[in-house]
Amino acid sequence: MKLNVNIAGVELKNPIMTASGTFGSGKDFAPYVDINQIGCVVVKGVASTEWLGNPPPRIVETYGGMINAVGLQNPGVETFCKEDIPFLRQFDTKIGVNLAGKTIEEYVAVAERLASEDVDLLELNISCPNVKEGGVAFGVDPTMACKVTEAVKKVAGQPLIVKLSPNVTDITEIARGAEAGGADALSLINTLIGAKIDIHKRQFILSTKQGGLSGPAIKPVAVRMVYQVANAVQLPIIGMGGIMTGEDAIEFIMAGANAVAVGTANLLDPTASIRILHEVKTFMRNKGIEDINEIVGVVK
Amino acid sequence: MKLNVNIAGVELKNPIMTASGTFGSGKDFAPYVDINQIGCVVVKGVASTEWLGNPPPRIVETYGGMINAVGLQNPGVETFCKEDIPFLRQFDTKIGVNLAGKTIEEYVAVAERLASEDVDLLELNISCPNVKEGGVAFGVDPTMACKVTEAVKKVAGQPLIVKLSPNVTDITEIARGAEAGGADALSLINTLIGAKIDIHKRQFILSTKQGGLSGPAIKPVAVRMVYQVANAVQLPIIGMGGIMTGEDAIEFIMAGANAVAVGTANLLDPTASIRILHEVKTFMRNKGIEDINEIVGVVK
Amino acid sequence: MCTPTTRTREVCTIISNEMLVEQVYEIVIDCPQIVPETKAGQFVNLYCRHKGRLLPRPISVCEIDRLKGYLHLVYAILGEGTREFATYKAGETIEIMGPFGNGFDTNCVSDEHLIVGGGVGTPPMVELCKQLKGKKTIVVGFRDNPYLIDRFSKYGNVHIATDDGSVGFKGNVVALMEQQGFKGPIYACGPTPMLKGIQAYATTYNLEASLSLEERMGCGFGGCVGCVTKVSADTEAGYSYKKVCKDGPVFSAKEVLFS
Amino acid sequence: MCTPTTRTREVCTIISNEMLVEQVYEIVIDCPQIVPETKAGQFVNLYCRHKGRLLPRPISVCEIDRLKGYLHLVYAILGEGTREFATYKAGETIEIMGPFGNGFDTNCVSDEHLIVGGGVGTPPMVELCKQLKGKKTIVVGFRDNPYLIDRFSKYGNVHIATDDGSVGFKGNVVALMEQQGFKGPIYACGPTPMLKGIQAYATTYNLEASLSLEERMGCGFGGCVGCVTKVSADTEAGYSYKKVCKDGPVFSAKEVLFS
Ligand SMILES: Cc1cc2nc3c(=O)[nH]c(=O)nc-3n(C[C@H](O)[C@H](O)[C@H](O)COP(=O)(O)OP(=O)(O)OC[C@H]3O[C@@H](n4cnc5c(N)ncnc54)[C@H](O)[C@@H]3O)c2cc1C
Ligand SMILES: Cc1cc2nc3c(=O)[nH]c(=O)nc-3n(C[C@H](O)[C@H](O)[C@H](O)COP(=O)(O)OP(=O)(O)OC[C@H]3O[C@@H](n4cnc5c(N)ncnc54)[C@H](O)[C@@H]3O)c2cc1C
Ligand SMILES: Cc1cc2nc3c(=O)[nH]c(=O)nc-3n(C[C@H](O)[C@H](O)[C@H](O)COP(=O)(O)O)c2cc1C
Ligand SMILES: Cc1cc2nc3c(=O)[nH]c(=O)nc-3n(C[C@H](O)[C@H](O)[C@H](O)COP(=O)(O)O)c2cc1C
Ligand code: FES
Ligand code: FES
Repeated sequence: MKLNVNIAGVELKNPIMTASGTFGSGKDFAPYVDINQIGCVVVKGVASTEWLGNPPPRIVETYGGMINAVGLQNPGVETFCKEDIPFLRQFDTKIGVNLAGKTIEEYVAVAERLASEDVDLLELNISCPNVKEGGVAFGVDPTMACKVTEAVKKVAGQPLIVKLSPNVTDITEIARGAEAGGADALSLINTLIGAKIDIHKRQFILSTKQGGLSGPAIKPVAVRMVYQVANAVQLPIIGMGGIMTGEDAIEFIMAGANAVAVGTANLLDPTASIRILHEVKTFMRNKGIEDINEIVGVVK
Repeated sequence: MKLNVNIAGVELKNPIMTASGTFGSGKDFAPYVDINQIGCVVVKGVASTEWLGNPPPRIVETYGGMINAVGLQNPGVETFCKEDIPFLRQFDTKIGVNLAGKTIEEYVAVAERLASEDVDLLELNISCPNVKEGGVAFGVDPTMACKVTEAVKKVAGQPLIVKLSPNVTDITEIARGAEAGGADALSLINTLIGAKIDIHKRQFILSTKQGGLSGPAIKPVAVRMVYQVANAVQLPIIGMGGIMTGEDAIEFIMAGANAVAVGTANLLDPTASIRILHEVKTFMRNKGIEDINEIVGVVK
Repeated sequence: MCTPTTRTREVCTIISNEMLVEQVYEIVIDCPQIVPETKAGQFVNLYCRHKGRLLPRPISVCEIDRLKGYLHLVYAILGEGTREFATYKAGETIEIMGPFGNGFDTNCVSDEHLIVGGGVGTPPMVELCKQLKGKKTIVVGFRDNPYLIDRFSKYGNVHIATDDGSVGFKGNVVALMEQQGFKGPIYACGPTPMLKGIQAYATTYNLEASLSLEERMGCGFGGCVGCVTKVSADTEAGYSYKKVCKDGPVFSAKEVLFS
Repeated sequence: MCTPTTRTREVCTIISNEMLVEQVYEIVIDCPQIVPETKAGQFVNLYCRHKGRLLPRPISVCEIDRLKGYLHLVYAILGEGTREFATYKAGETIEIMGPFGNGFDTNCVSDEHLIVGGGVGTPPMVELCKQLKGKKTIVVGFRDNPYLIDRFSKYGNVHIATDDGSVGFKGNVVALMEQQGFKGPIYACGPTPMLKGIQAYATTYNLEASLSLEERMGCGFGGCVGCVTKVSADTEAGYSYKKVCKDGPVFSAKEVLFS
């Protein structure tokens, strides 16, 4: 059975990746799951300098999902290179680094620092608020998405994935913007913006009021967007959003994803990524699918 | 305990409304629920002429929600006036009519026809695809939202609610567009666009591929948007999106909604609207809230 | 003005939940409030315990035990929800609502009724056989191993067709009907291809046929217009959509437009 | 390279689930795989059956029965999930994962330990009392009716404070400590206001204090950085955030920055 997939020239042993921010840098999961079995580990957002993140509460449960407002807490790219890359390199898996920044310059700085490092893929998270342009995210404007992609691509030493936000009127516009900017691949979806109120305390539960909604609740939106984007651009696509089972993963692949990322499911069960991989294999065996690439985008 | 709320000059005996399309025109619910207890019944979308709707399958279940592609099947405004208004008038409740149309002219035609009829509120569903402008929905462009609101408001014989789509980058822009067009109130959210694939048959389950996601899964997005809109416009707001319990209803009211609409919950339990009303009363009693209007938008 | 009943979803006790054949189960539910109103060809909504699954699972009534106040339902494992149901044990409870739908017209007088069931469309025909007066010819089709045969045999001659010919006639029920030249008003429930065949058969031999259809449902009681089927109508388009849950599930073969 | 255990969520049998006082329950769970690794001050994740509720409910270990392989947890009904737990019956199963967190340092040598628990922060102190060597002064505070007192009395003098004075000292535990002038290394778990008070008390009298904190969790094992608490650090801002689930739940009073 052929499971390996090619994302922008990088060969993954299987299409199961981890979604940024839901697998840390692997350390906290190593006691539970054999990281060697994962196609690619995408680490949590890394910025040019340390980010402290948002005050608590950062997490709240919703029906079939959760909202987070971690705020990209991370030790900065230097510490990341010193500690996390060597750790992950112990394993036979690909390393994807999720880039965080508040300005084009910050994004460029991280990518530049990583250019000479032993990592396999970069994932540009354009859902971060763009401080320079007054907090509006790069991810909601095609021109800005193109600009930031272009700038990072210039200095990038690894293939560049651009991660799209679902909080837009037409995600295909943003996808085309990133494609025009030179993205090597696209990943989607990031979280939907949501909020929850504590009606007893009469206040929002999250310190930031609103945060990012993830989990099975958002899967239908994610599948729809993956299908739209797969039919709008020529780039390889990494699909995610509420994947809990192998059948969910197959759904994204049939919608047009070349690989999938497991997110919230990792938090609910640290072994989820591997369980999902096994469920994908079982489905392929039952359906007599020889090569996972056969079914990429079969649904028209 | 004071439960009555005022929506654009119309006094509702309580803030519980039904969400358009999830309560038919009441007939199918009358055997189960005492319609006299509902603050306002908003009927399913009514167009100037009969609409046949989409082919089946029109419904699919998702985690904590459902996707529908009914396609606004309705007998047209004439039949509606002949059959549904007299039926609903038997009950001591307000009547809201949801307006469907593919062009400004069609919307105007329905509103004109209803101007002299005994109904209390109009709800303009601007999520319908706008055929004239090539399928793009009125609800995703502030200028078009303003134009259609203006045109309908001119001929409207009842206060006009404009119903907003959540499938936009910035819902406050659309809200302001509707306000500028002369909307008397706003209702939100309509469904999120989603899709589900049958991985065994390798096809989308819905005949239209994608449809409208509703149910508890979308509540966090709805609460966030109600809060945003309540803080962006001066209009009364009807909040909806995944309301299953009285506590959910309270959450929307605290976020800034003057009234709430129960949707998918009616389909899962035809008595849901009344159960929710009772749960709202219980909450008020336990918290010593004398007047429901006290807590509208208390969360800042 | 209608005075509403307080009827809605009810928590009922499971009397038994046994496998009939591989992947097919019979669940007996104690629901004395529902039984008196229920007739052949109607269905009930079963609701899942897994709260990620909110929509009803419509299941036809297979047998009505009016004395005990029990409903007998026979379901096949087709997906997550029915797989969940199969794990339920006697003594546990299940949420159920109904009865829904028009059911079969059991007052049609004829000296020979033709009852046709296919796969998981067979169960509702049991109660129908009980209710129908007059001689009955019963034709049932299955992919492979049949079930409920013993129950049917009480009410008339049972003719079995299986795709693999492992039991009875090799082929589909319509081929079997052709071969035997069965006549009389038809009552049929089963997969769409079979119902299409029955519709054609009825036209050819000019027979009345009542077809029980399936469609995905949002509510089961007429509230969402989600469960429609295409029927001929004097609209410009020449068709319109009717609700399977309320106008059906039983439709006249004359009006149904299969795509 | 670390070799992963196969440990993850486990389905365990409930031995008992009894009410201690109004709104407070003790659940005993048979989990021989978890018990050997568990120590005082750690917690486990409990997962709901209601599949709309996906996140873990972290509950501290109240007592560890190493012979039987049982964990004793004491929880208060605070919301939907704990309300659900209260309906579970002996013999049923529950999904559990753990143990998680650093736990208390039980090796600290001192001739007088000061153990302070408030409300649902009291349970973890029972196992701590068991483990700690040396004399123990135990101070527990409740809004009204106390619980677990009998278990504490085995390990030292128990001083009770209640907000309404219905039992013991009228007021909060810190006021009681002031009045009695209790000294010694402090181990405390309870609501934030109480922990703030303890922190001040420890500073004033220059005592060591270990505080067990609570925060909303996404995973419980360090994976989401969701459960943080503010601690002093030599960052530009003068603080940083540490994970309650992994760096805690027990922190030194010296580092915690209460807002
Ligand atoms: C009027 C009526 C009577 C029926 N009677 C029986 C019966 O007596 N015995 C029996 O075995 N089956 C019967 N069915 C089919 C049965 O409802 C489905 O097999 C069942 O809903 C599948 O649920 P699931 O969760 O296992 O499948 P899933 O695919 O996991 O279900 C996902 C969603 O799709 C819906 N769905 C999937 N397949 C169907 C279908 N064929 N028809 C309607 N909804 C579907 C489910 O209700 C659920 O909402 C009947 C259907 C209808 C409409
Ligand atoms: C390390 C630790 C140990 C704990 N030990 C105990 C204990 O021994 N006994 C006890 O009664 N309680 C304990 N708690 C608190 C307990 O976790 C919450 O009361 C419980 O999660 C509430 O769940 P719920 O579904 O009833 O409330 P809901 O408000 O319905 O829960 C909604 C979400 O918020 C989370 N949440 C709500 N309140 C809290 C809280 N105070 N802390 C953490 N998460 C919360 C829930 O886990 C859930 O994800 C502990 C908390 C932590 C962090
Ligand atoms: C706790 C948490 C932290 C996250 N952090 C990041 C991040 O740092 N960068 C990023 O691009 N996405 C981040 N995400 C989004 C996920 O990578 C993913 O896009 C989203 O959660 C949808 O997938 P899921 O529903 O499977 O979780 C985070 C999500 C969660 C739940
Ligand atoms: C079956 C169905 C039909 C609907 N039809 C309409 C409609 O005709 N007009 C409209 O404005 N909204 C329609 N909606 C959207 C609902 O009114 C509501 O905005 C949405 O479902 C969110 O609320 P809920 O999650 O409580 O269902 C429909 C929703 C459903 C589920
Ligand atoms: S299922 Fe809702 S109308 Fe038939
Ligand atoms: S709960 Fe996830 S890191 Fe602590």
